[in-house]
Amino acid sequence: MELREYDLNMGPQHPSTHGVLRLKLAVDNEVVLGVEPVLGYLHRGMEKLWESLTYHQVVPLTDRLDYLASLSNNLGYCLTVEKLAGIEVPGRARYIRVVLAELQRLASHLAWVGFMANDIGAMSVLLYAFEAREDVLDIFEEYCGARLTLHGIRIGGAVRDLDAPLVARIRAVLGKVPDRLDDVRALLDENRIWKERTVGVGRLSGADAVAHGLTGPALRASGVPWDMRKDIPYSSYDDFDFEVPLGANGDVYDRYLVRLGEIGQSIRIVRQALDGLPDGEFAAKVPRVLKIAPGEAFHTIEAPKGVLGFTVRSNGTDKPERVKMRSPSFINLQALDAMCRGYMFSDVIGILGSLDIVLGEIDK
Amino acid sequence: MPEDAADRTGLDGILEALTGRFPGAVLAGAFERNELSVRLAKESLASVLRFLKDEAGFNALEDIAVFDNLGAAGGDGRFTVVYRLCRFPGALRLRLAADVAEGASLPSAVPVYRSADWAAREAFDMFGVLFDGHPDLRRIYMPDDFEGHPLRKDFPLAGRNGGA
Amino acid sequence: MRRLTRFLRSFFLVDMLSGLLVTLRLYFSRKVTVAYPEEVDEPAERFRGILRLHKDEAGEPLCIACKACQRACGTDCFDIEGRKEEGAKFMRPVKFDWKLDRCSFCGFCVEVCPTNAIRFSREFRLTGVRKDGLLFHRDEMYLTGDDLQEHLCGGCRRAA
Amino acid sequence: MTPFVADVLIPVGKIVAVILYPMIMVVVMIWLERRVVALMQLRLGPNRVGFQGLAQPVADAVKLFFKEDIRPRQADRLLFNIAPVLVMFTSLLAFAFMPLGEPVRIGAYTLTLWIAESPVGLLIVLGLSSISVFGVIFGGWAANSKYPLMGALRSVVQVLSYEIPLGLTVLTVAFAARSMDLVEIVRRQESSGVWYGFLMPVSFVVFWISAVAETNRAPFDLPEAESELVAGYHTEYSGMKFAYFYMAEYAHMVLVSSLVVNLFFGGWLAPFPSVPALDFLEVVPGFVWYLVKIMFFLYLYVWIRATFPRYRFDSLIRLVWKWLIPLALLNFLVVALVRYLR
Repeated sequence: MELREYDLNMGPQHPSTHGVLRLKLAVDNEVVLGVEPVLGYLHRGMEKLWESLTYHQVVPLTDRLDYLASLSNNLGYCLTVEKLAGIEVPGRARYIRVVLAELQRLASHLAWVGFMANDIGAMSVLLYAFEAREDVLDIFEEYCGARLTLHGIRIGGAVRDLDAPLVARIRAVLGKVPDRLDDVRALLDENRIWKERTVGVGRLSGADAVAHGLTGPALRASGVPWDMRKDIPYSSYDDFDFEVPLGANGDVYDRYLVRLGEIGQSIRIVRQALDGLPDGEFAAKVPRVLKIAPGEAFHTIEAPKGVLGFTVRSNGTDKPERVKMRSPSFINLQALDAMCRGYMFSDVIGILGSLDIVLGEIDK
Repeated sequence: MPEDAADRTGLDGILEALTGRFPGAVLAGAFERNELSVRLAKESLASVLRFLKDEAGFNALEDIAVFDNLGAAGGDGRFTVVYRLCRFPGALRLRLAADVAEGASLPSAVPVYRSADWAAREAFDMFGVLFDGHPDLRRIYMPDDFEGHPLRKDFPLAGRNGGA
Repeated sequence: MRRLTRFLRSFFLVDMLSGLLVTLRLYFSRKVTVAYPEEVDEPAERFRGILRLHKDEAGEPLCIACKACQRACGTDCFDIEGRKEEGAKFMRPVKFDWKLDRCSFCGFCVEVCPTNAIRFSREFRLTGVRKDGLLFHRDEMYLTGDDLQEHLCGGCRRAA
Repeated sequence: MTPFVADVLIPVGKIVAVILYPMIMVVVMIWLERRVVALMQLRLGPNRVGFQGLAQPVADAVKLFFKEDIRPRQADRLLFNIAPVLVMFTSLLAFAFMPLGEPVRIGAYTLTLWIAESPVGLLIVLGLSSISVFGVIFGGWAANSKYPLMGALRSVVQVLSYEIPLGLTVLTVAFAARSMDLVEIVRRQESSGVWYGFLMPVSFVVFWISAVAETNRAPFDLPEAESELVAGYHTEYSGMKFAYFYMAEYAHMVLVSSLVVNLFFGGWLAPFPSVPALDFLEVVPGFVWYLVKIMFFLYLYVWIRATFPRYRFDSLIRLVWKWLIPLALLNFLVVALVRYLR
C-alpha cells in the first residue's frame, strides 16, 4: 500500500473560514503541502454596482465590504472622493472621523480576538471579547442608529455631531474595555496551550511579508513598521501621538500581541481626539447632486485589516466612472500558502484566523 | 495633508532616471496631487518594474486597476492598466499606466512583485486583459465556465440570454 | 535563577490554574443575557427601524409627493405618484409603494425629504411570512405597532 | 428471603439500577455542561424548557430520536451501524464493576451496591474503556469520508498513547492497596485512613490528565474538534446513531470520574475518615458522598473545557511521551520502592 498525499477541501461551509471561503489543501497525513484559496462565493459585483450609483449612494454600499469595520471603508472612499473633488473637510469633522475610525478599529480587533481564540478552542474568550465589543456597538447605535452597517462617515464629514453626552459615554466605554481585555489576556497570554498553538506558527519573515504585499497588523508582526497613519497621514492623524506596536518574528503569537497593542493605542488616540476636539462644522457643505470634473484619485487608509485603498475615476457626471478598491484581506490572503507550508492541518485554522480576513472585502 | 518639497525632488529624480534608462518607453510624465504619473508603452513594463523595484526602492505594488475606455478618445488601447507603486519608508507614490488593446496582452508583474498574482487574475476575470508570463491566469471570482467579462462597459446590465 | 522559577511555575501548572480562576470568577459574575420576548432591550433613540410616513397635527399627510426620496434612494424602493386636488396647496400622494425587502436602511430618503414626512421608527421586529407583507402601499405606510405586525406577519399561526 | 427474590429479583433490580444510573447521570451531565459553560461565559444557558432548563436534555433526546438517521451511501453498512452500539455498550458494561456505595443492611440481608465484585475489577474496567476506542475507529473509518477518517486516526493514536500513563498510575494504586478489586481498594483506603489521592498526588494528577485525554475531552478534544474537523469522527452521523455517540461520550466521562473517585478519593467514604471530630459526617449514606465527589469531577471536566484552548495533535503526543509517561514511570518507581521498604 503506497502512501500518497491527498487533497482536503475546507469550506465554503466550514466553521472557521470566517465567511464563504474555500481552501483546497494538499495534505500529507496532517502536514500541509499547499493551500489554494478559492474565492467568489460572496462576489456581489460591487464595483459594477458602484458605476450606476451617485457618489453619495455608494457610501452605504461600502459598509458591506469589510462588514466588521464599515466606518473604515466609508472613510477610505470618502477621503478619495474628497481628494478627487478637492473638498476641504473642516477640522472638527476630521477629529470626529478619527474618533469613529479608531472606535471601529477597536471593535474590529475585539471581534478578531474572539474569533481567533474560538478557532483554537478557547471558546469563552469569544464571549468576553464580544461583550466588550457590545459597548462600542452601543455607541455607534446611539451615534448613527445602526450597529454594523453604519455609513456614519459621509463625503465631506460625518453624519452627525458628537454631542456632550455621547462623548461622556465614549470615555466611559474606553475605561471599561481594558478590564475585559485583562480577562482575555489572563486566559491567553501565558497559557501554555495557546503558546503551543501560536508561537512559531505561520512564521513569515519581514522580507517575505513585504514581497507578498502584506499590510496591516500581519505585516507589523513581522517587524516592518509600515502604518499608513504614520507614513502617509490622513484626516489629521499626525496631530496625535501614538506608537505602532511591532512584532519580532511574524508568527501567530506576534500578530495576537500586535493587535492587542493596537487596541491600547486606539484607546489613546480616541482620548486625545476627544480632548482636542476643535469647534466648527461636523461636515463641509457638499451639494446633494455632486458632479466631479473628469479625473482620477487614489487614496489609502490604515483599515483594521491593512491598507485599504480606493481609486475613483470621474467623468463629469454625478456618477463615478469607475471605483476600484484595494482590499487588504485580498492581498493578505495570497500569503496564506507561503505561511501554511509544512505546518499541521489544525495550524491552517490558526494561521487563517491570524490574518483577520473578511470575505466581504475579498470577494467585493 | 502636508506636501513637503522633498517629495517632489525625489519623484523628479525618478522621472529623469526613467526617461534616461528607457528612452522609447516613457510616453508622458505628470505630477498630479503629489504623485508622479507615468504613461508607458506596455512592452517595457516588466523591465521598468524591475528597475523601479530593485534600484528605485519601490518595494510595494499596492494595486493594479483597469479602466475601460470604450468609446473614449483614447485611440491606441481600450483598456488602461494602472500599476500603483509605493516606496516605504519615505512613502513615495508612483502611478504607471499602460494602454492595452482588447484581446492583446501585456507582460505580467508577477516575476517582480509576488502580490500581482491575484490582482492580475482579477483584472483578467473582470476585463479580459491577458498577462504574459503569469503563472496561473484564470478567473478568480467568476465560475470557470462563465462567459464574458462583467466589468466591461459593454457588459449587458439586465442579464443575458433572456435575463437568465 | 529565572529559569528555575519558570520551570517551577510551569511544573505546577500556574498558567493553567490562573486561567481556571478567571473562568471561576466570571462564573459568579453578572450575566448579560436579555431574555428577549419578556425583556426587550429598547433600541437607541436614533435607531434606524422601519420607515414610516407621518401626518401633521390636523391629520393631513405631510407627504407632498415630490419624489425626492424616490430619486435619492440607491436601491429604488419607492414608486410614487402624486395628484393636486382642486384648491389644495400641495400635491398628495395617490400611490406610494415602498418595498421593505429592497430597503438598505441608508436613510437618504429621510435626509432629503423636504417636509420631514418619512422618518425612521424604532421598530425592529420586521420578520414576515408573506411576500406581499413586504410591500407597503400608501395607507400601510402609517401602520405601527400591532397593525404593522399584522400586515407583515398576518398569515402566521402564532399571531392568530 | 426466598431464593427467587435473592437470586433473581435483586440482581435484576440491581442491573436495571446500574443501567439507569449512567443514563440519568448522562442527562444531568448534558444539562450541567450547557449551563456551566454558559454561566462561565456571562450568559444563562438553557433555562426555558422545564425548571431552569432541566428538561432540555430530554428535549434534545426526543429531537434526535425523530431526526432523520442519514447513512452516507459510500459508508460501510456493517461497521457504520456497529460503531455507536460498541461505544455505548462498553461504557455501560464497565459500570457493573463500579462500587456505587457501601453495602446496605436490610434486616438479615446485606444489599451490595454493585453488581459484580471481582479481584480484577480494575483491569476489566480499563479493558472495556479501551475497547470503546474501536467504536470510534469504526465510526470514523466506516463513514468513508475524509474528516471523520482524520478524527478516527487522531483518536487511535491519542487513546493508545494515553493508556500507558493511565495504566501506570492505576498500577500504583493497585500496589498501594495490594489488590485490583475496586471494592477492596475503597475498603483499603478506609482502613488505612488516608485517600490515595492525597497519598500519591502525582499519580492522581497524571491519571486525571490521561483520563481527560482518554475521553477525548477538551483540551484534548482533537478527534471531534469543531473548528478543525467540523465534528470529527461523528460528522456523518445523525439522529439516534449520533445520540448514541453523544451519550456514550458523557457515559464514558461519568465512568472515568467514578473511577477517579473510587481509586483516589475513597468511593463512598465520608471525607477525612481519620479525623475523629468529623465523625458526624458518617451519618450521611455512602452513596451521597460518592455522588458529591463525582459531581465535582464532572464540574471540573466542564470547567476545563470552558477555559482552555485545544492542543495541536503533535504537541498532544509530545506531551504524553515526553512528560506524562516518564513522570508516571518515576512515580511508579517511587511507590514500588516505598512499598518494598515498608
